[in-house]
Amino acid sequence: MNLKDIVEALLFASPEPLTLPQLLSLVEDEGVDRPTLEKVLEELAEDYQTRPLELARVASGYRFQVRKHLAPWVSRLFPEKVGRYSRALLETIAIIAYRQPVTRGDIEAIRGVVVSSNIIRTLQEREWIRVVGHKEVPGRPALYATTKRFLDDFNLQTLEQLPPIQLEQDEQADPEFAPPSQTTH
Amino acid sequence: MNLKDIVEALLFASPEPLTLPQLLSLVEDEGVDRPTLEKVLEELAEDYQTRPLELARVASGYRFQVRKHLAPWVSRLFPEKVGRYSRALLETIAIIAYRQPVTRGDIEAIRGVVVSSNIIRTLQEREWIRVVGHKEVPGRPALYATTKRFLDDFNLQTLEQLPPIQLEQDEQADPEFAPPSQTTH
Amino acid sequence: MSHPSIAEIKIPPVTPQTENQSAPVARLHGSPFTELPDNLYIPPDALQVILEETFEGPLDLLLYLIRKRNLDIMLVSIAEVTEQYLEYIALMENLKIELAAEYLLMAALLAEIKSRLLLPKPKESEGEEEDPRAELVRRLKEYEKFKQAAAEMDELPRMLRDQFPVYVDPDLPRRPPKLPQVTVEALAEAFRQVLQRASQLQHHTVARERLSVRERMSRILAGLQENGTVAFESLFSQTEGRAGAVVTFLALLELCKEGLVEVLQTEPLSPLQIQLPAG
Repeated sequence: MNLKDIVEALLFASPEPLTLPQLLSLVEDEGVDRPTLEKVLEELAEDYQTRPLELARVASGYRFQVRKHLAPWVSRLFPEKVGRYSRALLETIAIIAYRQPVTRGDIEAIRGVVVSSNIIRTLQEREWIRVVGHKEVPGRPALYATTKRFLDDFNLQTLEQLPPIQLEQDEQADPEFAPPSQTTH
Repeated sequence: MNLKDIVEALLFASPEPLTLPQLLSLVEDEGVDRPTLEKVLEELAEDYQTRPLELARVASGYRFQVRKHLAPWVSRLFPEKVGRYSRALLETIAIIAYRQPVTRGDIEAIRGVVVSSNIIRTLQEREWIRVVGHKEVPGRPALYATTKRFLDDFNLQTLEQLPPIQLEQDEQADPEFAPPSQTTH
Repeated sequence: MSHPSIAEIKIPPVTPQTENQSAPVARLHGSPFTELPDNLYIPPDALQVILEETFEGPLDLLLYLIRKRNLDIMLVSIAEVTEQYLEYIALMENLKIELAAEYLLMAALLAEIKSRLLLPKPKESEGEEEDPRAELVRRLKEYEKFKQAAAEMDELPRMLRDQFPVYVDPDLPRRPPKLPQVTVEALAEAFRQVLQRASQLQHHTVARERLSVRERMSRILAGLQENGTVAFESLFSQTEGRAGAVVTFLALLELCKEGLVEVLQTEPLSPLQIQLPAG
């Protein structure tokens, strides 16, 4: 049996991305080692170079996805899911992503306006953020952090891949504003 | 834009199979007619001839699916889940086994709660119980009894091999062939 | 708060060295409604919409005012921008347009900064006391970083907007569902618990019945369903012996008592027939 065919079939049939260890355990009967598997994945990515699909590596593993330039047609399949978000929501998720874990108060302090409950709820329903704890201050406000799903949906493997924050008049990046280095939990 | 790429992307991105009319409506901007689309689908099916996936035409339309010979690996992605029977179900089958034939009303009288139709259906689907008659009371409720399959599944030859029930306040079990004691319900 | 009065404070412009434009335009005191700040050409009645939908809050509006003048967020421009911001707020107030609290709060802060800047600074404490503008500048810079980050994040290829997951049918043969197995002990325990509960509930003993009798009742009923009427004798089997006959007979009696079967005799001494009650 052709290992590449097996890996390709597994990646296509899996409802979720597959990590290297998951793939390894799925083909362990074949006596496949990690370097071999990695080579097969590279070859696969190569094979799909000219195809309407691509093999992507995101936080939760490898997955096939439809290439960006086909979005105008493919998005017609999901008329109800418009991927547009308000600036308020984007600013909120940006602050959570770069500054996590943060409370609602922290977000409000930066944005200078109240964060609507709707935005927090939308982000939670989208499974982009979750409560990772409570700050030990009066009221014990929830601390929000981003999820693996957030990284997956933004085609990222780790938070470090977030665009670095840079300002026109800042000659050099403020080290304080590098994205947090730990990957999401 | 390459029509074949668009159709391929649509078929991959759709969670459900797509029919020819659906596909047509999704690419109508391109001024594609039915024969052209059919030809593209044929070509696609051809292209996938040697691939681990195939373009299949099923009752609800066209879809990509994993080729049969890869099932041994792909099936590992979907491990069988062994369910657990609820306490309500166990009690219901126990009452039917020890007290048969019984109506739903009898079971409810003993358990003190309504017996859900789901439980009865599950037990019938499992072929552990069947209707052996109808009680001649208003509504003629069905009388349930256990089946041979039930005995087989529990490794019993006869119902008498069911463990005797020792209630805490009962000092001793009834002698084997004593007349049935009065039931109280 | 009395905003018109705040706005009416006449402040000499703070030496705008890098200023490429002339001094503040709008003179609120005289004709506030005709002379709108020239950086924003917004009809007054559209201001509220603009503030609510275009700007993400007072920091965003301040940033806009700064950028519009092509200025860096520098201390020197704050006074200028402050003035313009306050003019807007005053305008809104005069037009009796309701403003989000955050805008008013910022107005108060800016007014405070202005008034503090007017106070002569004692030479001694100059180094220690923080410039009131510094904190605002820090917040503006901080906010701008995230505003920009949000814009950049929006540019990232995103699932369900730019890219889409693929669905491929695994096309696996249908497997019969794996059913949980139950032990006979679990069954007995379930029944014991039911009885226990019932006896506690009802304050009387739910007596155990002869299983063999109950089973025979089921078997007779099942036989009747298949064959319709059966002869009384056919229910008894030699091989079961006396004990078996007793069980069968008790089962029949129980079935009769519960009205589940009818015993028929067409004429005296003729064979007994057992049948299900006529529905």
